[in-house]
Order: sequence, then structure tokens, then C-alpha cells
Amino acid sequence: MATIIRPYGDTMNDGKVQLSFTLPVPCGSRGMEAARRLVHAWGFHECEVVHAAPMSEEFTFFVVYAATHHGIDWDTVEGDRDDSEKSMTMDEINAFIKEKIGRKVVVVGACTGFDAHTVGIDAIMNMKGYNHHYGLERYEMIEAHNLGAQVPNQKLIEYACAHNADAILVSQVVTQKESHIHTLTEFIELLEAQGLRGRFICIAGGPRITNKLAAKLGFDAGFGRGTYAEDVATFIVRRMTAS
Amino acid sequence: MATIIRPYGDTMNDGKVQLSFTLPVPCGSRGMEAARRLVHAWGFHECEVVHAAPMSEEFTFFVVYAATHHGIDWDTVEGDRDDSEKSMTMDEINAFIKEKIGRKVVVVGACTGFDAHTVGIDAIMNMKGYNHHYGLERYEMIEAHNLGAQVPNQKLIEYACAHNADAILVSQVVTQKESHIHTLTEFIELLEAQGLRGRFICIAGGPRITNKLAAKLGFDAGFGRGTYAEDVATFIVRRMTAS
Amino acid sequence: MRSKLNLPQDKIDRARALAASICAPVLEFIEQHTTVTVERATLRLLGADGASPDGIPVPNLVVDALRDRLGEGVAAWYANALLQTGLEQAELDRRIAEGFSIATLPMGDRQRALELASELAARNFARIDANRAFRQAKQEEYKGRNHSPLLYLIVATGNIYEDVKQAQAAALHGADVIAVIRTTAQSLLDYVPYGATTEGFGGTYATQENFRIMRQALDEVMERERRYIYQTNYASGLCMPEIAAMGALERLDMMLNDSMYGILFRDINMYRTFVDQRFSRMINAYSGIIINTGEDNYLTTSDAFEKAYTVLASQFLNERFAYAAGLQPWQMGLGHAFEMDPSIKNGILYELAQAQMAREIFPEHPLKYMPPTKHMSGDIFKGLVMDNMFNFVSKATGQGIHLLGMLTEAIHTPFMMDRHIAVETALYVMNGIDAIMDEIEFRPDGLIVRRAHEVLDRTVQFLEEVERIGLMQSIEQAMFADIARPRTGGKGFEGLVPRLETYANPVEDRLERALGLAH
Amino acid sequence: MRSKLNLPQDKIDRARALAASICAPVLEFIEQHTTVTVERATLRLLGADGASPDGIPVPNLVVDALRDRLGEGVAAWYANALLQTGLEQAELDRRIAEGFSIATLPMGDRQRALELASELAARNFARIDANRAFRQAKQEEYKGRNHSPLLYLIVATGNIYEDVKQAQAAALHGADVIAVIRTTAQSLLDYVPYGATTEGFGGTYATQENFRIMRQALDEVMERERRYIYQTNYASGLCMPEIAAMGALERLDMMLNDSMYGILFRDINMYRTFVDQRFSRMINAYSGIIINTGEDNYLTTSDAFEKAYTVLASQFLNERFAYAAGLQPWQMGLGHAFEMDPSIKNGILYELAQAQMAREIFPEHPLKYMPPTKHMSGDIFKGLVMDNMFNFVSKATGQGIHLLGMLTEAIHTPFMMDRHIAVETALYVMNGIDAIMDEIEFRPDGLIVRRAHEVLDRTVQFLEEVERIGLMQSIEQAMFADIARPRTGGKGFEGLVPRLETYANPVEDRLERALGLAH
Ligand code: B12
Ligand code: B12
Ligand SMILES: Cc1ncc(COP(=O)(O)O)c(C=O)c1O
Ligand SMILES: Cc1ncc(COP(=O)(O)O)c(C=O)c1O
Repeated sequence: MATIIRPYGDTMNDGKVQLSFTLPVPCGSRGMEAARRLVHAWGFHECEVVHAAPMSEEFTFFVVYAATHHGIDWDTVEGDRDDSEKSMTMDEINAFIKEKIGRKVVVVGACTGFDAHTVGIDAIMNMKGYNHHYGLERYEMIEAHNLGAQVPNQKLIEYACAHNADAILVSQVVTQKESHIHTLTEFIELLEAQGLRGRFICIAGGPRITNKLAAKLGFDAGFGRGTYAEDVATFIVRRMTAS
Repeated sequence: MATIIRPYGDTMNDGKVQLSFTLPVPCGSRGMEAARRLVHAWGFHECEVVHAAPMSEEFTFFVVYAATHHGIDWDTVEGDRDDSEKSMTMDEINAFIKEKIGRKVVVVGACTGFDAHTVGIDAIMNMKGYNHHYGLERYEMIEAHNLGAQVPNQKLIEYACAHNADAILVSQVVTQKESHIHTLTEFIELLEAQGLRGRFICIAGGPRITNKLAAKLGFDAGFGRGTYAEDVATFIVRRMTAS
Repeated sequence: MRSKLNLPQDKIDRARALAASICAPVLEFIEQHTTVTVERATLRLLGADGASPDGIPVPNLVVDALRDRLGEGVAAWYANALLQTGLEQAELDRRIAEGFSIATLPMGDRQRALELASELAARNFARIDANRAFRQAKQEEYKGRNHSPLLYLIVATGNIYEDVKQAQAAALHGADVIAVIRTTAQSLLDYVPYGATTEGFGGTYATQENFRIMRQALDEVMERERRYIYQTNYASGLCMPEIAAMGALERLDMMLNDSMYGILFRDINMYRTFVDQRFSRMINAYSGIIINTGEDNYLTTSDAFEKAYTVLASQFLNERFAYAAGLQPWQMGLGHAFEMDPSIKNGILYELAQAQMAREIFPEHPLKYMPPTKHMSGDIFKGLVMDNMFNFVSKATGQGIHLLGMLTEAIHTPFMMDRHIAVETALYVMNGIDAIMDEIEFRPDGLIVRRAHEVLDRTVQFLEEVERIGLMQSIEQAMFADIARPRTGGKGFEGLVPRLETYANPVEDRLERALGLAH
Repeated sequence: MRSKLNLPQDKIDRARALAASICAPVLEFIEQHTTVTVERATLRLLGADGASPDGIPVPNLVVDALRDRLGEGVAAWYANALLQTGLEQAELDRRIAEGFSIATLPMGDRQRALELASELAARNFARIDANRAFRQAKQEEYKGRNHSPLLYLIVATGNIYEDVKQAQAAALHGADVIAVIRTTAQSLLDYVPYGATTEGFGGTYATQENFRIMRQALDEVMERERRYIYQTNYASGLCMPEIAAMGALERLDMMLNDSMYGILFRDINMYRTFVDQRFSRMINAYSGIIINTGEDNYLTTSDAFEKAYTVLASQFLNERFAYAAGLQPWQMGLGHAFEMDPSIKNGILYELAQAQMAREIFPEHPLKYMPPTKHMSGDIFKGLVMDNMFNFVSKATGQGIHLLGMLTEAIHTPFMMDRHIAVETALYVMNGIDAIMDEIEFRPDGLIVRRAHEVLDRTVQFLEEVERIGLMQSIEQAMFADIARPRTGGKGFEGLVPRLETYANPVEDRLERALGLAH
């Protein structure tokens, strides 16, 4: 039987949602009615325009509370990845590599294209890591190369070949005008054009990256906010040993 | 030609909206996907679940940004009342009454039912008024009777009859479980049952009251947040002199 | 605590002396009267329980039956009924619920009846003693795990089972105190509904069963979080003493319990309220409950900047009435609020001044500080920031009990997510300025210091005026909250009864003895 | 200003002396070099304008053509071309844009050419003088109508026409300063794009035409609101001096303009940057522009609590370099930021300490204070409150230029409504605590005071270390921002040119003379 879930304000299934947005209309009762009708058009009922403030003569800011009858079937929802699959710890990963791979795993990473945000990839790769989770450089059984920011895709690929990398990590933080999609797509296309796609485990990461998005773009995995080195390392070593 | 308007984030017609809500699901990537799908179900695209926080084991709070293609036709939007129709000032109203009505206008008001919120009706009626706008008691040509809070509908009607009121003001602030609808509906039903509806100009007010809602419930007008005494008085005297 | 404001002690003393002199005649009046709800509370503390099929509680049935004899006190009559019928108490209550009137029974040995009443009281007082001991033990066990100030959150779904979910989520997230808001207009009921309830408007009925259900839910979280969770309700309205009795029996920890709130904000008769408040407060005092007074309400009907002194004046009066009912300073959660118009220049500094002033004048009292409400609007973003400036001021001045503001205050009773946002942001601010009380000084003679001095001055003047006129007449003249209440008007006046010479109340005797109030 | 922290003046003096000694060898190096962009900026200030059909600006065409003669300075060559061809300047520029190389012309009378260059410069300097005079007059006319601190808002749509809408809305609502963020990676372009632009990533191209369009839009709002609206852009990256020149010509009022930002955060060659920053700063100094330095960036790559001293150290260095370029203290918007992890106990108090410290150490400087960015998350509600604690600290410590934080910092470049919320809430907080600077004192020896002393101590130690090693080598060793940059690495190194004996630059001479820097 389907388990339909709906937003919850203070009573099961009341469907309450808060919204805010701007409309290119002057502030006044006509603008408020426009806001109400718009929210209504999204299928909401009990639409209360609780705030309307002029931002200029042509733009008005609205806050609305409304309720929805829509629900979705929880039983059919699949997470971006399996929440129950736990990552190994650094020590477990090192032990795993020693036992099942028997040599150091080589990981090459960079923040590519025009993107200059190194903090994310550093959090995964650099010695000191992030939030008291050490980065890959600290792993005894991992050889990690962090090329930094604004690295052209082709340069990253060449470097990975030259160092016989097992996995390539690509960080993309800026998403404006879909620039991350362009850069990530180009990366996979370049690999494929050179017949190298099969050679590496390819992983994308960044605050707006999901596993699904990465898969769609041809990566083996994608990681978003709150990722730690062990999550990535666990994925790599499991994938390397998967038959 | 229709003027279609859509939400504006930073570019015309980008359709950007902010939403927040709670779902009765545990926090995790499955919950985030549920949130995304739900927002999608409302017709949004580019749904970004930017925040998910557990509130207990069974409830998660989400913040989402998304974009809509929906728009509404501005030309067909009618405001709750005509924004361009300006209220008279206190002096103008007094002069208007002297000239066109020639006697004091009697207004009786109360906060009815179980509702104990007097501040709103006081703001309209009491001498000192609200936000430097004097209340009706201050109007030379208006005789104002404010009966206060938790006044039963029938008592208000009897009082209005006894004092030969021209207009009755009803305040409703509490809207939980639609209690304002019940109280306002009962008021009109009582008047009609006693054949008195035609005798008074009936006006409802309160932060969640709109002109449309009031009209639907059988009132002559409704006033919401930010109303001042002159708005109400203007309406009354114009209605009294409308042929 | 080092003083930052250098308020003149003689002015503070003068205000206290004025409060004492203002309250004295009222206290005299109180002693000479009882009310229907005082008698019903007495019955509850004798163990009377149950309700008629149409929901009228046994204490009401008894008091209604004895309506013409209340001046003697009902305790003897109730015990007499037990003696006369020879029934078990539960059985007697059942019969009363079914329609049996004990007024039909003649009085037997009144002395023996009073002794039995005393024994019955002893049983229920033992339960209260145990509750108090349990609370103390748990607070000792989980010492240092509550926040300072205590974070106080309201739930108000109208359905006790929904309330429980919300309360547990809030407590898990950090709430120290959960208050279940009462349904609209319960304060005007002259009886306490019976049993678990699931329908209320803007709040949930206060019933003894609802108290029990919430207590159990909060105790669960307490054990899990190893943090004592305070439960709060309203000993307010027409049934103040009865709700206090129920709270004592179900181990509530705080009660909204003001000496004048009902008069001003619920139009309850002033004589009735004064009598009721004392009895309810004695029960609260005995059971170790912290009361919360309602000065914040003044600022919803009058201007918070102009009328700041009415808050302080009311605190002095509430304090005086509280002492007279045996409450200790640590039980006096005197109310005040952050309610100034947000557009006032330096408004936040004036709030800081007043909060610090309250702190210095009532140093041992766990002041209850209320968030902005009146000036909250549909602009939830600005509202959230206002709430957090309130959080800042509260932490900076060491308030005791901190009611968290809701960003949706102007819109609806809190959604679960509203409460979540409130806790999350308050914890951020309060942790970020943890040591601020010891860190910040005010410029002597700056506007903060001057504001506090002005409010105190104005308060003394105001109390002088009230003393001259008398408290009851001052209320008649709208000197408090801009609201006028006639002496014999308002609800519940008919429930006021002069005590006869023969009046006897073993519950009251016991309370007064234990609280050192015997005269 | 009364000191609240009692920082030892001798330590402050010591830090300044260290900064002077650290910068001295770098300044010597600077004097002996020019760069492609210094020469291009010179051309711009001689009036060279236009671009080739494929968008290469005339100054670039000229400098590229004279690539092997830059050591002499391009001014004489450009003037020489005018003399040799007898063309009007606009006509010459048009020909250059079409492909004509002035390198093909032999040098005539070099002295006359330099005189002509001087005259050309005079014309453009007259325009800058007029801009400065206009600004002063308007600021005088609308005195007292800006906020304190100045509220600084960014626009970043990528499209100058969309930017204009957003900027006007922000200014109408209260912004004092509008900064147009540059498109991603413009700082790495070794030329300045030409004309109005409508496509950028996360920002809008800085072009002279875009400057003009925005200036006009802001002037409109200025007249309407009777409040001077400051326009800001980035004299940063590979074209620092050129953008400064454009800003001078189009009456910008502020420029992001740091002495080391490009090196550390954009991997631009350090020699190149040091040379460029001085020339750009002389132009800014002359045109009355307030510079904004980029110390906030340190805290995005290293920890804000641990590395607070690197911010102060950089401020001393930026100040020293700024003096050396003729900037006055009122033009030095030294940067710092509110970037501590929000979970740090007393973190807000530490921020308060550091902001006050900066204020007391640089009393005449309009410090530019940056909001939380790194620890902002998708939790927009908590983010909004963090932004407002930042607003609080800024007002409480009298910062000069206040960059408003956005609740959506972790999500997207600002929506119009994000900016609206930021202004609305900041105005509430700042108005509510208007007088706080004069009202609040810190406990001597409390954790606020101690924190400031510690950071100053640590800064002096750090500067001593840098002095010992030398600035360039310190940068090579990642002593700043945890980032290592090799001396001859980085972008733009190839654009560095040693000056020959014969080097002549009438624009520079004029600047140095006017700024009293002539040696
Ligand atoms: C710090 C910062 C900067 C610094 C960067 C310094 C540096 N060396 O990294 C500076 C000041 C230089 C900067 C500049 C710019 N920035 Co910036 N910046 C930020 C900021 C404040 C924090 C980012 C950060 O460090 N987060 C902390 C890290 C640890 O989180 P993270 O990146 O998400 O990484 C985690 C996960 O995503 C994941 N992860 C990340 N990468 C990878 C890779 C792999 C393989 C894996 C497995 C995991 C993984 O693991 C990490 C740890 O959990 C954000 C706002 C914010 N609060 O998020 C804006 C932000 C990212 N910047 C932004 C912009 C627009 C810019 C500029 C383009 C502005 C401009 N026009 O000049 C410039 C240009 C930069 C460029 N060319 O790319 C926008 C992006 C908008 C968008 N969605 O497109 C943001 C969101 C700010 C905003 N609201 O406008 N920025
Ligand atoms: C002050 C206040 C109180 C005071 C009331 C004091 C008094 N004497 O009025 C006290 C503390 C007593 C109180 C109690 C309760 N309150 Co109350 N209270 C508020 C508060 C903070 C402010 C209301 C106010 O005074 N606004 C200022 C006035 C000027 O604005 P206004 O009422 O909108 O009036 C303007 C217009 O609407 C219009 N107008 C109003 N009436 C009329 C009539 C006419 C004819 C016209 C023309 C115009 C007009 O003109 C006015 C001026 O512009 C609001 C929250 C908020 N910030 O809005 C909650 C609020 C209204 N209260 C609420 C609740 C639930 C209660 C209680 C039921 C809680 C409880 N369970 O105990 C109780 C019970 C009251 C009862 N029986 O009705 C809820 C209502 C939720 C809902 N939507 O249903 C609110 C929204 C708070 C919340 N978020 O929970 N409350
Ligand atoms: C002291 C006090 N009692 C009671 C209440 C609650 O009101 P009611 O009487 O409607 O339950 C309040 C609410 O603000 C209060 O302050
Ligand atoms: C001093 C300085 N310059 C420039 C920039 C802008 O960066 P970009 O070089 O990408 O334009 C910043 C941004 O933080 C800065 O602080």
C-alpha cells in the first residue's frame, strides 16, 4: 500500500508550505491578488499572502503561506544514494587496500575549468581535511595529487595518465549559467574521445552535485555538501574491488 | 495582448521561488529526494533542495529553491479593492458628512464571538487611533460606540438597533479552525433572520480579512492589515450617499 | 551580580514599600472571602475526582449543590458525606457524578469530618511532596544540562496527541520548557474540562489527563536527553486554584499565574481574581512550581516605550502578592517583554536597559522574558531578526526564562518548522555571546543607564498614585494597561462568597502552616 | 574615539615599523619596473580609446606592437605617432584598431612627443579633476544622508542592464554603495573588454561602457533620494591600473584594490602584482577613490579564529603600500571579515573584539567589513541571523563600509529579494542600536580585551618573521592564507618589464607630483 506523504505544518497532512518570491508588479492589492493567483496556479489552496513589500516601483516581494493536497508516495522514493550504506573509517580503508588491492591507490583531483574554489577539493584531499576528518593525503595507502584550481580538463587528464591514476576527482562549485554542467560534460567527452573513459574511476563533487546528476553526466559517482574523504575513498576502493 | 508575469529572481521570467516546509520523513538523501519530487509535482523545475535538517526522527525541515514556467496574465488580475481610489482625510470626511448627510453618522463596532483581540478594532475606533491616524471617536461628525471584545453577535445587533446605527463594524483576528468564518457567517444569518440586513452597512475587518472574503460572507466591505479609520469612514459615507 | 545601572536602592525600597501598602487592604479582603473555585480546588486536594456523563466535574457538582453553604467551606461537607454514607471516596465520587447530591445529607460530627478531610488532604499532599522530591532529584541528576536562560517553547495544536509530537520534537532540539497553550476562552469557563481532549481553538484544553499525557511524554525526552524538561500550563482565568491543584498533582513545573491578568485581560471580576490568585499561589508555592506573571500583556494594549513603568509597577505588585502567598523569590518568574516598535531609534538599547533593570531589581527571581509579538508582521524575515535581537538582549542581561519568539507570530500558531528555526537561531546567538554578561559594561550616564533610572522613577510616581487612590479604584480608572474594569463587573463575580465565622478549610490550613503563613 | 581595548601603542607602532621595513625592498623593485598594463593604463590616461573588430582594445594593440620597447615607456611612442601622422587622436586610434601598427613609425623629436603626451594627459586629468570635484560637491550637498556604516550591496547578474535594475532597487531601498561583481575569471584576462556587455558568469564584465551605464543609473537614484550612491568595481587582477584609470574617468568611488590579493587568490605573478598595484593605487589616490583591500579572503581558505593575525598583518602591509602610492587614510578601506565558525562558543564576542581592534588601530580608515560567507549554508534562516549579528558587530564597532550579507550566500548570487531582506533587516538592527558605540564598554581584562591583545601580539610576531624572511619569500612559503606562490610562477609574469634609463611616463610624473611622491 502506498504511503502518501504531504507537508506538515502542525497537523498530519495539512500540507502547509511557506513560499517567498518577487513579482514584476507594483505593490498593492492588485499585486497581492496576482501573487495569490500564482500560488493557486501551482495547485495550492488556502493561499495567504501574508506580506507584500515594494522593492522599487516595478517589483514587489511577497511572502505566502499555503496548503497543498499533493502528496508523493514515499515507498517509491529512492535516495540519491543508499542512506544505510555506511562509509569505512580511514583505518578500515587502509586495511582494506592492503588486504584486497595490495598497493597504493592513486587519486588525482582538481577544481576544473574557470572554477577557483579550492576549499572543497582541499577538504577532500589535503592532509588536514575538514571538520576533523583527515583528507586523502593523510591515508597511508593512498597517493593523492591535488592540482588545485582552474585546471583545464585536458591538463587534468594528461596528469592522471602520467601518474597512472586509479581515480580522478573533479570539483565544481560555481553553477551559474550551468557552468558546472559544461565543464563536467567536456571532461567526460575528452576522456571518451581519447578512449580513456574506462581507465579511471571518475568522481565529481561540489555543493550542488548529486550522485544522480554525476551519473547522468557519465561519472561513476557524485558527492555533495557534507562529504568527507572517507566517503570518497570508500567508494573508490569498493568500486576497484567490485568484480 | 496578455502580459504574462512570472516570479523574478535576478532575470526577467526566470521564475525563481523560495520554499520551505516539513515532511514526515527521516532526514537523509531519501528525504531530500522526496522533497525534490514534491516540489517538482507542483510544476517547478530546477528544484534545488538546499537545506535538510532533522527535527526529530520522523520529521525533516527543508529549504528549496526552484523555478516555475507558470505565469499569470496581469491584465486579468483584479485587486481586492481599487488601489487608485484614495480615502478622504478626517477633515474631508467631516465636511462631506456635514454637506451631504447633515447629521452625525452612527457607527457601532465590536470584536465578536470568542475573539478577544481588541487592539485592531480599537485602532479603528478609539480616540487615539493608530500610527498617527485618529480613530472614529475623534471624528466630529461620527458617533462611535466600541463595545470591546468577546461580544456575542446578537448583543451587537441589539445594541446597533437601539442606537440607530448606520454601520456595524465587526473585528475578527483569530482565524484558527476558520473561527472567523463561523462568527461572521452567524452575524449575517442573525441579521437576515431578523430582517435587519438592509438596515445597516456591515463591515468586517482583521488581519486576514479581505474585501472579497467579506463580500462572499454577505458584508458590504472587508478591511485587512494596515487599515486606518479614514478608510472605513470614507467607505461608509460614500456608501450612505451613493444613490 | 555587579550592578551596571547603579539604580538607587532607596527608590527600589520605596517601590517595594508602596507595593506592600497597596496590597495590604486587598489581602485583608482576600482573607475574608472564598470562591467557588477555591472550594473546588480544596475538593480536588481532598481527592475528589471524576465527572458527570455530560462532563461536569465532581468538584463542580459538589460546590453547586452546596452553593448556599460555601461560606462555611465545603471540606467538612464532603468529608461528612463520606462519613455519613460510609462509601469509599471513589465510590462516593461516582455517585455524585451520577447525580447524587451530598447536600441532602445532614451534618454529623463536624469535628470528625474536618479531621477526615485533613487525612484526605494528607494523602494528596504526600503525592505533591513526592512530585516535588522527584523533580528535585532529577534536576540534581541533570544539573548544568539546561540552557541559561531556559528556552521556553509553546505548543498549541488544540490536540493533546499532536501537541505531544511537537513538544517532543522541540525538547529534543533544545527546549527546556514546554508550555501547552490553552484553547481560546478556556479562561472564561468556570469549570475544568475532564479527560484527554483533541479539539481546541488556538490551544489545547487544560485538563488533568492532558497534563498527565504531556508529563509522560516530556519525561521520556528528559531521560533520553538527560535534561530536565519543564512543563507549563495556565493557572489563570476562572479556575486558577483548581488548575494549580491539578498541576501540583501531575508535577507541572511552571504555571502562568498572575495576580491581575484575569481582571485586565479577561474581564474577570477583580474581587474574584484577587481571592483566587492567593489560593492558587499557595498551592504553587507548596508544590515548588515557578509562576510566570503576565506583564508582557500590558504592552500589547499600550505602548511599550511609553508605558514601560506599568510593567515594573505590576512586577512589584505581583511580587508582593506572591510573598503573601508563600512563594519564594526563585519561584517568581516575573514577566516582561521586548515589545517596542522596531522603528524606534535606539529601541534595542532601551530594551537592553529595561531588561537589565528588571534583572538588577529582582536579582533572585527567574524573570520570564517575552519576545516581540505586537510588532511582528507577515515579514517573517524581519521578524526572525527581531526575535534574535530579543535573544541577544535576554542572554546579555541574564534573564531566567526565555520564551522563544516565532517568525510566524503574526500569521498562525507555530508550525513545527517555525519552532525549529527559533531554537536553531537562538542557540547560535546565545552560544556566540555566552560570556557577554561579564564582558559588557554600560557607560555611566549613557542613554541605557538613564532609561533605566527614568523607568524606575516613573514607576515610583505611579505606585504613589495607586497607593493614594487604592488598587481597586486604580483598576477602575484604567491606570493599568489602559483598561478600565468596574469593581463589581466582569465574569465570575457571582462565585465570590464571604467567609463565615465557621469557615474551615483543612487544605488551606495545611498550606498556610507549611508555608509559614499561619496567622 | 575613546579606546575600549587599551592596546599598547608601542606594539602598534612596532607593527607599522615592521611593515615599512618589509615593504621597502619591494618598493625599490617596483620603481625599477613597468608592466604591460601600466603602459596600457598610461595610454588610457593619454586618451587612447577604441577596440579592434574582434574586441582587442587599442591600448593592447599599441603595447603589443611596442612589446620590445616597453622599457622606454609607451607614452613617447604614442605621442610620436600622432606627431608623425598628423592625425587627430580619435582618427589615429581608429586606424590602430583597424590594424595599423605605430611601431612602424620612426621616433621623431622625443622631447616634443613627451610634451605632447603631457598635454594629452592634462586633458584627461582635467576630466578626473572634474569628477572629483563633482563627487565632493554632491557629497557636500547630500551630507548626512548616507548611513553609517555605508551599506554596500553587490549586484552580479552578468548583464549590465539587469544589474542596473537591481542596483537601482537596492539604492532606492537604502544601499549607499553598489558594487558590480565581475564575471568569473575576468581577473585573468590581460585586457579589458570593450563596450556594454550582457553575458557573464557570476558577475558582469568590468568595461568602461558598463561603468558609464551604471554611473548614470546611480546618479539618477542619487538625485531622487538625495543621497550620494557610491559605485564600486575591481581594480584587481591582470589589469589593475587600467581599471583604475577607467574608474577615474567614469567617476567610480571605490575600487577593490589589494596589494597582494592577485598573487594569493588568483595566482598572478607577484612581481607583476606589486608593480601594478602601485600604479593603480596612484591613480585611485589621485581620483579620490576609496580602495577596498581583500583581507576577508584569507579567512575563506584558512581558519578565521586561528589565523586572525594574518588579517591584521596584511592590513599593515596594505596600509604601507597605500601610503607609498599616495593614498590618504580616508581612502584606505582596509578589509576584514566576520568569518568564524558559528559554533564557536563566544565566537560573536571574538568577532566583536577583532572588529573593535581594527577600528582602534586604524582610526581614520573607513574599514571595509565583510559578512559571513564560508559558514553560510542552505539554512537561509540561520544565515540571516548570522548576517544580522554581523550587522550588530559592525555598528557596535563603528565600521566604515559594510558589505551586507545575503541569506542565500551558499546558494546563488543574490536575487533581488535577498538584497531587499538584507537591507530591511540591517536597517532595523542598526537603527535599533544607533548609539551603541558610545554606550558599551568592555570589561578590562575580559575575554574581548584579551582576544584583541593576543591577535595584536601574534601579528607583531608574524611580521617579525616576515621581515626576517622577506615578503616575497614569505609568500613562497605559504605564510599568507596557507597558499604558496613561487616568485616567477603565476600568470602575467611575461608582462613584467625592467625600466630602462630612458624610461619616461608623463602620466606617472604627473601623478607623483600631484601626490607629493616625486623623488
Ligand atoms: C570561499 C568562497 C570563495 C573564495 C574561494 C577561495 C578558494 N580558494 O576556494 C573566493 C573569494 C576566491 C571566491 C570567489 C568567487 N566566488 Co565564491 N564562494 C566562496 C564561499 C563563501 C564558500 C565556498 C567554500 O569554501 N565552502 C566550503 C567547502 C568545504 O564546501 P564545498 O565547496 O561545498 O565542498 C564540500 C562538498 O561540496 C564536497 N566537494 C566539493 N568538491 C568536491 C570534489 C569531489 C571530487 C568530492 C568527492 C567532493 C567535493 O566536499 C566538500 C567538503 O564536504 C561560497 C558560498 C558558500 N558559503 O558556499 C561562495 C560561492 C561558491 N562563490 C560564488 C561565486 C559566484 C564566486 C565568484 C565567481 C564571484 C565573482 N564573480 O568574482 C568568484 C570567482 C571564483 C571563480 N573563478 O571560480 C557563488 C557561486 C554561485 C553559484 N552557485 O554558481 C557562491 C555560492 C557565493 C554566492 N552566493 O554568490 N569564492
Ligand atoms: C496582542 C495579541 C494578543 C493579546 C490581545 C490583547 C487585546 N486586548 O487585543 C492577548 C495576549 C490577550 C492575546 C491572546 C490570544 N491570542 Co493573540 N495576538 C496578539 C498579537 C501579538 C497582536 C495583535 C494586534 O494587536 N495587532 C495590532 C492590530 C492593530 O492589528 P490588527 O488586529 O490586524 O488590526 C488592524 C487591521 O487588521 C484592521 N482591523 C482589525 N479589526 C478590524 C475591524 C474593522 C471593522 C476594520 C474596518 C478593520 C479592522 O485594522 C487594524 C489597524 O490597521 C497577534 C500576533 C500579531 N503580531 O499579529 C496575536 C494573535 C492574533 N493571537 C493569536 C492567538 C491564537 C491568541 C490566543 C487565542 C492564544 C491562546 N490560545 O490563548 C489568545 C486568546 C485570545 C482570544 N480569546 O481571542 C494568534 C491568532 C492565530 C490565528 N491566525 O488564528 C496570533 C496571530 C498569534 C499567533 N501567531 O499565534 N493575543
Ligand atoms: C498570566 C497569563 N495568564 C494566562 C494567559 C493565557 O490566556 P488565557 O487566559 O486565554 O488562557 C496569559 C497569556 O498571555 C498570561 O500572560
Ligand atoms: C581585493 C579583491 N580583488 C578582487 C576580488 C574579486 O575577484 P576577481 O579577481 O575574481 O574579480 C576580490 C574578491 O573578493 C577582492 O577581495
